[in-house]
Amino acid sequence: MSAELYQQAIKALAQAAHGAGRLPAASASAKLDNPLCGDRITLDVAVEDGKIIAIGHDTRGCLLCRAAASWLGQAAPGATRAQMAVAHAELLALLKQDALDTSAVRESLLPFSPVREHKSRHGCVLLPFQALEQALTDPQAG
Amino acid sequence: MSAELYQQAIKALAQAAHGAGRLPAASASAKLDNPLCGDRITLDVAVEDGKIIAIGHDTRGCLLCRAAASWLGQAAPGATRAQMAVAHAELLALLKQDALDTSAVRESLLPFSPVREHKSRHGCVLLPFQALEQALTDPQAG
Amino acid sequence: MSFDLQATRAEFPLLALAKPPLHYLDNAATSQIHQSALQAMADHDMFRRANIMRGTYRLAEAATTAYEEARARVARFLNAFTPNEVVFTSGATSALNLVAHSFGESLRSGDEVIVSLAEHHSNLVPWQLLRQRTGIILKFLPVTADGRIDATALAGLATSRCRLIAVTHCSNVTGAVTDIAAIVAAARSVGARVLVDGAQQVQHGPVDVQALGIDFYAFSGHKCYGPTGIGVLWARHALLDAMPPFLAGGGMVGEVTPEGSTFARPPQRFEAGTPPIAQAVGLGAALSWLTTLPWGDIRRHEQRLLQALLAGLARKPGVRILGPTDLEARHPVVSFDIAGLHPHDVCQVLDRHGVALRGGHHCAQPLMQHFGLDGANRASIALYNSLADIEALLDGLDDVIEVLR
Amino acid sequence: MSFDLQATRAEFPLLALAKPPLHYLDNAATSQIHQSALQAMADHDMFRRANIMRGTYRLAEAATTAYEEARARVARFLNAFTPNEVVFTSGATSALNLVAHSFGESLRSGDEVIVSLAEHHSNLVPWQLLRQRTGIILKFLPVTADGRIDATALAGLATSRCRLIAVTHCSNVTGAVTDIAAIVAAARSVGARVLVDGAQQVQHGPVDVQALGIDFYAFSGHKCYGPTGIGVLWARHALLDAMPPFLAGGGMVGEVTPEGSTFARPPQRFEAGTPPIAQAVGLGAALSWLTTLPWGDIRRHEQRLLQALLAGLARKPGVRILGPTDLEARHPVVSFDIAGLHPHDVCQVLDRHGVALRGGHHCAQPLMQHFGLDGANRASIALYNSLADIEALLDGLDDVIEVLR
Ligand SMILES: Cc1ncc(COP(=O)(O)O)c(C=O)c1O
Ligand SMILES: Cc1ncc(COP(=O)(O)O)c(C=O)c1O
Repeated sequence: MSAELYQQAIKALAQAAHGAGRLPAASASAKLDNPLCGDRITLDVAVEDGKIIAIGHDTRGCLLCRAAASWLGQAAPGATRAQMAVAHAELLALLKQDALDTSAVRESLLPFSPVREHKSRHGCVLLPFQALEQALTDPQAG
Repeated sequence: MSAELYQQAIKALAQAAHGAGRLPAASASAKLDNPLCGDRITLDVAVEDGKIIAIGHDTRGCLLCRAAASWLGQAAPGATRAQMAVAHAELLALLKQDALDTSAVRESLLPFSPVREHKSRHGCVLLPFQALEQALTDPQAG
Repeated sequence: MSFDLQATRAEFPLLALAKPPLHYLDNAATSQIHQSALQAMADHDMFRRANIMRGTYRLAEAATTAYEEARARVARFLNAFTPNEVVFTSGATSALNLVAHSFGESLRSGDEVIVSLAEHHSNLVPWQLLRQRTGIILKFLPVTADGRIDATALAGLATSRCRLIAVTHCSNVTGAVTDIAAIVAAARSVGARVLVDGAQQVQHGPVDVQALGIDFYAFSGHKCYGPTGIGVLWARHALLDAMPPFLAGGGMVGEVTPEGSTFARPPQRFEAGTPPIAQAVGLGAALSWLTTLPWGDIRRHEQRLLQALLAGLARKPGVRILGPTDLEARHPVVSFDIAGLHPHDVCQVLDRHGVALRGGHHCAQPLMQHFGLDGANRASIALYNSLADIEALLDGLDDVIEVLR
Repeated sequence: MSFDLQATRAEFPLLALAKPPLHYLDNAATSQIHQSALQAMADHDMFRRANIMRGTYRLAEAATTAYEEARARVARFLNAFTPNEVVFTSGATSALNLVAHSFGESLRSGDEVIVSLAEHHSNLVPWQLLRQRTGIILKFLPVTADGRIDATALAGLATSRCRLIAVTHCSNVTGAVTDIAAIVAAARSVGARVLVDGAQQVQHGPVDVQALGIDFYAFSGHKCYGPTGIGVLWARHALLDAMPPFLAGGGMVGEVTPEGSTFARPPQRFEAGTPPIAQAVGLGAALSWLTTLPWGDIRRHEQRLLQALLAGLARKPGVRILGPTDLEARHPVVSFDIAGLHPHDVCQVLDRHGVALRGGHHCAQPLMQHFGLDGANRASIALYNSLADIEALLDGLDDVIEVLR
């Protein structure tokens, strides 16, 4: 079970660290931490005409958290807010739905599915998505 | 067991209420309550040449507490401090010694011996004795 | 499902094991514990014991899940909006102190808090201490001759400076149930919050905090067939979220540096340190059991016993019942005085008959003063009591009078 | 009597029942519960459950006696002057908050409290909140490079305005045992009081508060083989007697009127409301059991495991041990970092090997900052651990490095 948790796809995502580093020209930022485990992310986003054009993040967290941030760094640029909200919903479904149903979840998120079984780690994966959502809806000064 | 607790001698003592009522010419007073059960006593004592010449008390308490106050009302006048300290020690021995040994306890206190078995009531019987001790050693303004 | 008294009694180990049989009528002080709570605690300690929240190994996850499931069970019992409104405390008293400190910190000198004259000391003395700390004005809602909280008096009492009205849901002396709707209406008209002390209510069935329309609710596990060492503060989440922390320590912080700390959101903000984990799990089990019971039947059963008790007491010479003598808006808690007999002596003699009754001021001295007494005898009935318990008490009282007079 | 590891393990239901076997090395977070505590609590709830202090019936007397006997057992475990110095709380955190509020109330703006940089948040954040309330000056006792509290620094730190020095007895991160004698000497020279947080000490044997010469001692039941939901504050009686109440409610008052209240003497003054009765009884049983153990043998056993752990870790690539790496003045708590691997990932993979380890900041963020880390892995050993547990951890770490790199 845990072996799958740290499957190659996740390790590669974390390693790649897409979007790592702060964004100098951010239109919005959010800083979020998980007080229960100490993971912390500062996420910047640049939005133009309702579209995310760039994303940057400074992530201090576990492999799962870094993989999730990296996923965003790859997927968010070019996407609309609505599209990212849907991605967040897919991830939530993947982790929290009573029964695992991957039919509605995009393939690139599936490597996160073993996290389902580890409730204490859900927060790690969700934190970057929550930070993006907060930056888009309730931005703080970067 | 409880039947003995309320034997005739105790009921008679409480009924008699020796020394009931405040003492106008008190040389010392003490007010004590048992916060655990709400019993309250205000005890006045008049001392001359190291001898208790009179005692008065206002006792709001259970039958056992009133019997003990009444016992003091009867026994204290004419006694010295030391004599009353000994009586207090006898009562403590009667209630708290590991094994019941009445050989060192004056007969008039023996009706209190069934209280031994009822820890929650020890305070009721001891309260008047503690008030007398306090009045004699650490008197408050009456 | 209908209520099976004998089967239910058998689910309470102490009642089932007591020899000679015990007529336990001190349920307002503490109820006996239901086997589901005992079992849940033992199971937790034997199979899932670990500290919660921060562990990633399976045992710690299982412990965290059990603790949060207990929170969800409390939320269901209270019909809370969300489990995040449920703060575990060590008891009703600590829940009430939490509000007096955390909510109390927002009050200023001259602000008013109203409590009733029928409050348990646990919902009175914390406000007196707050008065000392901050200079609030503490006002007292009077009670009627039979000890009911007189909500109509709020009209003249609550001003625009009133910030909180804190009343008991059910009196631990008289069993009278407070007219919460009237309190809430008066509070809303001046913009005050409403705190309800549910310590004596929860053993008589699930509560609906949303329907009550209140802001804070507090109770203890040990009075509703659950363990000692656990209690609950429920509050609207927005209120909790605006409140500063009270106790501080592990588990309730965000970032900590020597210079200062940030705090977690509720409920964690108010659960400093390792919480009573096994006890929360035990309470969750007791409340889940309570939630499934046929409360219509149980209320009828409790009322039948209450009626027998009130009628029997009324026939005894020198007995004065404190509080309402009818069956309206009340629970089966009955305090009474026997002319000339001190409650401790009365209860002592009743013990010989296997009847467990409490005598004293019941931590409600202002209400006792209202009745002109230092203390009283109190019989308090739980769902597992039977007519035999009532009869043993009434028979015992005849002996009491004989022995003590 | 000599120490029989297998027999002792069998007295811990969770260890005995776990399938597959559990290598439980998170004892600094919570220890497993000894069967004597479980049994004592179940017995209490099944045979002696009643509220304490005010009941005159036999069941209530038995409950009160059991509760006070538990207090006496704690007093013996701590070598207190009298049981009246023992206050039951809901845990170490609430004990520490009690001092910060009640003793803290006597402090004035400009008075100093000194804590160390190695404190658990529970002995830090309450003082930060006191600083907010009253304007005390909070000073920090530095730690040496390997994380030991540097008592020598007190010479330059403690002034005549210093009122309290509050330090941990044993670090929950490094296992380092504080030189309490040096702290006490420095405190006495400026007239300050000494509070010792014993949360990580008590699982390693009885404590002698008289020999330590301190003023306050705090610990939790769940870390010394007892139940959750219970803790202890010990303090010199004269100090307690001079302190105002903290939590208010039933059981801690004398006379209560609407105008104001008087308070009972310690320990009752600090035990508002119904205390964790069954949990106190459970703690008493656990401490009585601890008191009888052959501590010389157990210390040798713990040191043997510690030595094996330290040596094994030192051989792993990229592993950095935080805190002392020798066996002097320390308990078997070892935190370590593995270069490039996050503790949560490490502990997650170890769980597959049946090894329960904790990763994170361990509620000691300032100490983590000192080490330049956000978090670390921590292995903490209790008397029931075996060499097999240490080997499982060391083997597991090889897999960790393989899986995560
Ligand atoms: C009405 C009421 N409020 C509060 C309390 C305090 O509950 P606890 O002692 O469990 O904290 C009680 C219990 O005696 C009570 O009856
Ligand atoms: C050194 C130290 N102090 C205090 C505490 C707080 O103990 P509790 O969470 O049981 O209140 C802990 C436990 O984590 C600790 O390790």
